[in-house]
Amino acid sequence: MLDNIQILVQAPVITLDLVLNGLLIGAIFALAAYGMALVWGVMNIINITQGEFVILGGYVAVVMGMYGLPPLLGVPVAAILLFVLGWALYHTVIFRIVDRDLFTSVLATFGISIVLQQLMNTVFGGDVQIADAGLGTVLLMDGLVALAEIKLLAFALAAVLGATLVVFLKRSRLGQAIRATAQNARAARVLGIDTDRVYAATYGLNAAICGACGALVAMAYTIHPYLGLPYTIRSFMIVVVAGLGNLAGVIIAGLGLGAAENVAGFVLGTQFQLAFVFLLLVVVLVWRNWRLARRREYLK
Amino acid sequence: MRAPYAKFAGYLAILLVGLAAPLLFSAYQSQMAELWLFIVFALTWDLVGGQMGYNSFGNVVFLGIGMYACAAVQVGLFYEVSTYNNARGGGATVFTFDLGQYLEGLAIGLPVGAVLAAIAAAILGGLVLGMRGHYFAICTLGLGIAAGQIANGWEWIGAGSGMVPPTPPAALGDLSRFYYFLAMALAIATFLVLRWLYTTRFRLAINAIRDNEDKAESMGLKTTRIKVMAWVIAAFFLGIAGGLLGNLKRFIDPIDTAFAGATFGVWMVLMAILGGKGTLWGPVIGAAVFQVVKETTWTYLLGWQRVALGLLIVVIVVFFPQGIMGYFRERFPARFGHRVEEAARPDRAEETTG
Amino acid sequence: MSTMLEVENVSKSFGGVRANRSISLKVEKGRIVGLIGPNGSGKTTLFSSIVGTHPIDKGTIRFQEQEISHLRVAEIARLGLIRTFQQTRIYGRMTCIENMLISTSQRGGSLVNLFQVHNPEREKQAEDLLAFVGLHAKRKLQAGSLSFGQQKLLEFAMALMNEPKMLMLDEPTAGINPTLINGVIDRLKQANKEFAVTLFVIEHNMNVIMNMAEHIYCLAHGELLAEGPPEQVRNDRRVIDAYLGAH
Amino acid sequence: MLHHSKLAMTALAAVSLPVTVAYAQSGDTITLGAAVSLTGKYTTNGEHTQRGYDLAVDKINGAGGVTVGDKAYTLEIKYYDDESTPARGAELAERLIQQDGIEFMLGPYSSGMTKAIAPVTEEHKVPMVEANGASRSLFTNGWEYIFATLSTSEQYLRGAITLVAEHAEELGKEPGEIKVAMAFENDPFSQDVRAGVLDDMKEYGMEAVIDDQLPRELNDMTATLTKVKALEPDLLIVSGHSKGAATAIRQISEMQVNVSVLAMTHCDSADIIGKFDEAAEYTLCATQWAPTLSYSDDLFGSAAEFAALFEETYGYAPPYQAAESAAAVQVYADALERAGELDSQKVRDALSSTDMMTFYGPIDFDETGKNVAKPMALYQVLDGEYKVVSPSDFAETDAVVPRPAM
Repeated sequence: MLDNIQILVQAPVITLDLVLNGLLIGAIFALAAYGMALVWGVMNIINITQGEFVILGGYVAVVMGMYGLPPLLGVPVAAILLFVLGWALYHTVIFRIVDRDLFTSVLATFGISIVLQQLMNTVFGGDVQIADAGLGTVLLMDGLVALAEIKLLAFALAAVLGATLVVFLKRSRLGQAIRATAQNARAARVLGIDTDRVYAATYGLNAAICGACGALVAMAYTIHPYLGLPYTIRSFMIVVVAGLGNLAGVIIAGLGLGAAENVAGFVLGTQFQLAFVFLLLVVVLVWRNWRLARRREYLK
Repeated sequence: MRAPYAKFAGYLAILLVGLAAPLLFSAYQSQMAELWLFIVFALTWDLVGGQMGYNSFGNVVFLGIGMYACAAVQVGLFYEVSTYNNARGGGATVFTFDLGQYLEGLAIGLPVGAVLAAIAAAILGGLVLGMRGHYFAICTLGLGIAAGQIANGWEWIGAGSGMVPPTPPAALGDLSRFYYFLAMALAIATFLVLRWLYTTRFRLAINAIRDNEDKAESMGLKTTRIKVMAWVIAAFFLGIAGGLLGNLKRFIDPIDTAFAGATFGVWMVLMAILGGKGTLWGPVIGAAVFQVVKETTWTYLLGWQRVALGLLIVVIVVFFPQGIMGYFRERFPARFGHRVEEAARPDRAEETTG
Repeated sequence: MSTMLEVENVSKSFGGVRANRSISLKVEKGRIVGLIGPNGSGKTTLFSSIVGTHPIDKGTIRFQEQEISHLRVAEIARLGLIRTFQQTRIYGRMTCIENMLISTSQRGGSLVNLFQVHNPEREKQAEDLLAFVGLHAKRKLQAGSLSFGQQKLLEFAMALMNEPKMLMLDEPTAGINPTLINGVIDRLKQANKEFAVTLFVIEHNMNVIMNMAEHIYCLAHGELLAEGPPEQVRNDRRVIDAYLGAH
Repeated sequence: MLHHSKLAMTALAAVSLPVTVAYAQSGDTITLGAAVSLTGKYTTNGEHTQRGYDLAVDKINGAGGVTVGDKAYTLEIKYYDDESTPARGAELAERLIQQDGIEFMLGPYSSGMTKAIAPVTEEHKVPMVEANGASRSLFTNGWEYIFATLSTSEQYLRGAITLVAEHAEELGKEPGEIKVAMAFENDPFSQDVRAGVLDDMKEYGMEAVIDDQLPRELNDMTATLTKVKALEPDLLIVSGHSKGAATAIRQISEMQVNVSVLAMTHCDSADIIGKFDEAAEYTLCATQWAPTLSYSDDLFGSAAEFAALFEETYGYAPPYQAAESAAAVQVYADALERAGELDSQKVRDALSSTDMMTFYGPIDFDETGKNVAKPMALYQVLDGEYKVVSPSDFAETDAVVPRPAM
């Protein structure tokens, strides 16, 4: 471990490489987290299915690649297909748990995520899959910093998607209805907003965001059916750190997590990289709760 | 007074059936041993999740600690643990345990596992039980997974290669039966301790925390200590269950057996909810129903079991959240003692309210 | 007569809103003291500050000569200072008698006493108190199934079960059937007399508080507006203005 | 206290008398039992395993079955799905033996699963021939009923180390100066591969500059590969089932990591050629078996003929996981015939004296049950094909070391 720190100190450019690569995937984390914050804020549901939506989106890109279609096209296609899936899930299961306590939503969406995992396993097989967008690598600093073009593109797309989403929520009619419902569902209902439709749209929108993320993940990394949970946990963690409805916070937390994870993997050894993520979640929660406790409040 | 006799007869019947079962259905005894352990899982989960309202996804931490601690003690008394776990053959190192060693290891290992699990609960509880609701749930989920990942990287206990608890000597006889009786004893002990605990004011205290923690605090209850204590009690029994489970399965995989959040961790929640959260018998019934259904149908689903499990979770949580006992309580509240009793009013009451 | 509670210069603000500004008041032992004021005048905030729900920004709060503003809710409760809530708080899924049994005083009690099984004395006390508030027949019903007024009475009984030295009641008659209000007042007075509990009562209903309290404080806009015996406060110009202005 | 609890345990042990269940092999079929991964993370390789078993059973039955004593029996396999979790695997093994009366077990996929099942077969004294548990830790417990057709995992990349040592000159170094970077998944199999590699490295005095372990749910090796770029080792070794292979190839090419030699396991089951094309070029891959090897037997014919039959039946070329599984069934058939009766103890003894040649290679178990007769082979990806480059007896071509800069 000390050796590794020494390397980082001696060759700061390595740190730069780690951090930049971390920031690039961090953008994807941030986007998925934004979707989770949306569902959480509007519907008061913690969506454990988040990671499975991401992976499903990845499979869309993979399948398109298999049929010779450009996997990049998978980003919009995955978004559309996942929107439909999210919408359908809302009308079969989720609408029944909107008014229930959060634990119910955690368990129920956990159940759905198991089903989705297994269906993906049955349909696509249990092996790792990738989609190849056929892009190269950008080399900086004598090749010591290597940034895959697809990761850069993913970063850019994530940024564009995030911006579009913000504009959509601010400007469009549905977006305004979603925000109104988030603030006060009962009042929104009184004002004639069909909250049921808003919920369905919100859940679908979240699934679509995750789907787009997933397509990017499949092109830049690898996917397999059981890889969802880490994405869910990361999303949750980012939302917890940033707070609901704080887009800037979500972006900063997402990018920060990506970078921190990479550096931790380097220093502690990759075997503890995921342990680091999950422990970080615990530490962040404990720390936040401790700060609140000093004001005689608590996380709830 | 017929009721106490009926109750006594009921308990006796269960005891006799439990004792006779492995002799009558010896082919099924390891599944039945597992059932007894599942009962412990569900009971201990319910103590914190049902009775106290703190829904934990991380109780597997204590299961895993108990499992590893017990196995490490069993091995460590006679061999170097790290050598044992990282043996790759070649050096003709074969690790054997004779009956005395095996039993001694178990006799020390189980309580050590229980105590370590309880200590872990005390420490972790102090940190995370201040959070409420879903923050607690997700935080414990993170704890469970982190524990598995750490065990997966820790070479002393075999890291990702897992750990094989001592191979039982032939003199021990039928291993599954041996652990069946231990598991049964543990389940009964857990049940009796909780049954007693639920007659004390401790149950009232944790119920009060479940119903309104702010109120409990404003009435002066030492809520944090009570919560930690409940988790410690749950962890203690789970720790023993872990030690037994590891030896029953005879291979400890860090993520799939010890800190198995995706299987045992979820099942405990599911069994408790299925049977009825916040009741004594609910978790027992839930565990029995779950295990019987799992064992009779699972193997015929070839490849679809997890889909079935997922759907089962959704259906139970969405449509049947009150569980079996909860359903009966709702249908027949009077049988659970919720009734108006007009008689025997003390003299002081002069008027009633509307 | 010694001082039970002494609040001095207490201020508390939430964000930019100053809910309490330099409030000072005193509650003498064994008295019934009222706290009135229009909506949003900071009464409930003051109550919460006193029992430690949130830290105060400035000032001191002494209970029986002891500084308590740095203590937590449960610690203050264990000193014998108990409050009830405007929106009642009871343990909804427990029976009434269970609500009572877990409400005993935790003063100096170690956790060991939680593992007692039966305590006939305590059970009798719980039943007596339930009878006292007229809920004896319903003692085995789930508390959550009671009407709002009954829950209010249950909460009152629970507070008495705690054998507090001082009891702070937040609108004890709000939401209670008007025909029963007199019964509630009687019981409050009785509790004050028989159990020697000092009472500090927030009340909206002027008739109730005038009928009951020996001394009244009036808050408006987070500040102490007036104090004195009921008659004096009732006729205070500023109090009348504050109430009229608020409506 | 301790004394008492020990006493209690002893008493309990006395109660748990051994039981015997009456088994029957019905009519003229012999049923083998297997728990394989049909769901979960090992699905793909679980399927290869199952297909290997099935193909061999069909072939044997087609050729008249197995003659035990004077009677011909047909073979049959009862499968359960172990969900890729060891705990479940152990349960199912118990179920196969106790409830289904299975007296002959076939192995599951992966060392972890085998490690979970072996104690059960051991307890019930039921022989198990396994084809997919390569970790040596399976053979250190004194287990007597486990037999493995495959070479143990420490041999997987021995060829690669030897090859690099032989080519040290081309790298401009002495063998002892060669720096090695290792990234191994945290599972029983890969960790044993690692142990073997470490032993072999010691022999040549090579130095391990990176020794990272990969968690099971990781799809990003950036941290490890950045280390590789910083420390510039000559040889990078990756082992982490199909997932590790795919992730490594993708990120090595993307991050432009230049190492002279890249060696890994599970190339073919990850289909690195199909997925990555040029990026996979020059990768050294450990394999248990290859269709080009010159082994043959009477049942399947040559290795190539087996490969053709498999491809015809299932539509894809057989990875070695399928071949070794098929061989496991052949081993059973052979042992059953030699045992002359359906007694599991007798069959176990017959298994232990196995010495046969199959299309998959020679099979001869040592006293711990591992196959010591068959060597591992090493592929290199050359021009988009797997070419055997080691051992020298089977080499189709010379290895290209170091790999040309890409």
